[in-house]
Amino acid sequence: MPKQLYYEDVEVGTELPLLIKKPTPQQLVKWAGASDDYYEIHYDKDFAQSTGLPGTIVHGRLKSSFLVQLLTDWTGDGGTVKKISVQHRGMDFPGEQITCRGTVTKKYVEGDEHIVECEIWTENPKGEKTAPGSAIVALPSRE
Amino acid sequence: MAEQVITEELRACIGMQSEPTVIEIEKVMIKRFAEAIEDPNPLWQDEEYARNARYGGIVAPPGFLMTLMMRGPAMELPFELPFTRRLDGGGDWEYFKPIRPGDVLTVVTKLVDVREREGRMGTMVLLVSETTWKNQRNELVAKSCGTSIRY
Amino acid sequence: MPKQLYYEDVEVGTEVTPVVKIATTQMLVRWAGASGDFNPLHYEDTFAANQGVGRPIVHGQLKRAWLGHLMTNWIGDGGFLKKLSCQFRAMDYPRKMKDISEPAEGETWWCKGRVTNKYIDGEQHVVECEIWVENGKGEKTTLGAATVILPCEAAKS
Amino acid sequence: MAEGQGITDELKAMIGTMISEPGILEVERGAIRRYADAIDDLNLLYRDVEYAKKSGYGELICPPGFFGWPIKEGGAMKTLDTFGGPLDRAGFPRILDAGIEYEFFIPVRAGDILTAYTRVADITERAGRTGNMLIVTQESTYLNQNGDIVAKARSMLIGR
Repeated sequence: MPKQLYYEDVEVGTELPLLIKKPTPQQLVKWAGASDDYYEIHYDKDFAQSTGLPGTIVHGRLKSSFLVQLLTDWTGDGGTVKKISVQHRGMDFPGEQITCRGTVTKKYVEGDEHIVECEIWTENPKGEKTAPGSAIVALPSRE
Repeated sequence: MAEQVITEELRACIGMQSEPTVIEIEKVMIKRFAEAIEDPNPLWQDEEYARNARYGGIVAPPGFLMTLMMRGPAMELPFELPFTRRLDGGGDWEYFKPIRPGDVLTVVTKLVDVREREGRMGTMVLLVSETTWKNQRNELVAKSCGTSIRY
Repeated sequence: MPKQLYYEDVEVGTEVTPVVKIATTQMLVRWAGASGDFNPLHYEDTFAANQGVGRPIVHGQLKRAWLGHLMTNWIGDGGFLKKLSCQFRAMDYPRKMKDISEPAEGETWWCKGRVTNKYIDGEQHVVECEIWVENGKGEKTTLGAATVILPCEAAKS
Repeated sequence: MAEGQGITDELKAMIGTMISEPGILEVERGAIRRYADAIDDLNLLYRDVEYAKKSGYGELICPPGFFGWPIKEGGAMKTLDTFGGPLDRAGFPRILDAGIEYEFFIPVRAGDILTAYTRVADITERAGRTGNMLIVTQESTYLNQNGDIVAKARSMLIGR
């Protein structure tokens, strides 16, 4: 279980612990089953190529979900993800590593909530950001 | 090359709202989700652990809603677009309340914008829609906004 | 809803109302999601080739489920499927999809059956059938048997 | 790899034993609908709660052969994990699903929680066209939350 993170533990610039994924074709099929997204570009190479793609690609929402896990792993049970925003900008391919990263961009207290804003993104093996985004989380405070 | 892709007819669809879809949240759906993204956090699956944790029971991870997009109301246009291919352009999710197994969500989607773009794959139309997720107590649990790319 | 079938409606040799199925790559992925069988043999080309089956094959359990459908569709809500068995005799290869909603041209499968025996066992009106899945060439790729209990028209009213 | 060594001691020792802990399966409505969708079965007993209530079942029922989704893996769900290694070590690396037989006693309803006990009934060797093969027969018993037997299954795996 993830360790609890507190508001006081983070500063602007703090990096989130990396979350590394390497989705296999099987993971994409599991995602299809979990999400009811049965579009063939995610599991049928011929079909994917017939639509002009180089091969099967990773579901955008699976990557978004990885980014949410990046956050929940980091904040622990006591944290709350309030908002996330992700753009699916580049494609990722099954069998290739997806590195989920983030850095803290802002922290402030709003009412009784301790808010932390982050930049989050997925990175392909070439270091390109394939799904950039941002997030707002609330953390417990030690005070 | 496609001529005017965003016709008056398409523009007139902005503001269109779907019929509400009702989704019952079940433990298995959450478990499948956690398994699919390989997230072992016990808060999503382990009753024993979750009972003693913050929410007093299993909750759905925030990303879980992303698996419900296909089950939620589809933004059916009243006519066919001249594109059959689609990609998911990403989106925003805002969370207000935890979602638990046994919750019954009512989901409504509204088309809020239509944009055109030239991309690597030629002319693309971007359909932007906003979705609201309410639970059985009529509490807003989440709001999301997504872009569907058709090309 | 299926019309109710009664014990008196069937004789040895009566045909079970056939059910048509089209296995597609998409259906196999749906099945994986519904059944939890995520063996790549059923969707990954390279894996299937290495396993010596050429390309992805239809799940045996999916064909078994088709046969269950064949029987429940025939016996209606008032009948009870008591026993179902099947053996997998040959592999089946799914059709590709043309687009998200339409299968490409190709093979069609039929689930069929025939009554082999009927008898009364105590209070129960029992009917036995041989059942099978037939591929596009008319070959039986899955063979099975089913025992059902049907309501009796005479007892109705 | 060793060419089919027959029924090794490792395999022999498995005959008659339970395969791991019993599995626990929970039957939820959504899982039933998804299963019915996957086989294109439009029967309302699997989809429409009102219809199922009127039909006398009182709740959605499972299509025969569906027992919900495992909340605790075990028994029948562990087949590959259980036999993959021993069969491979015996020189039969390929596993095929040769068939299954179900016997149904009580309809399985949404809301049921089932426990599946699986034991290895038998392992036999047989000569096939392409060399010897092993046939593993497993027997599973599914009990509901009241302790009633809802179904039994006998499944056969072939190791080649």
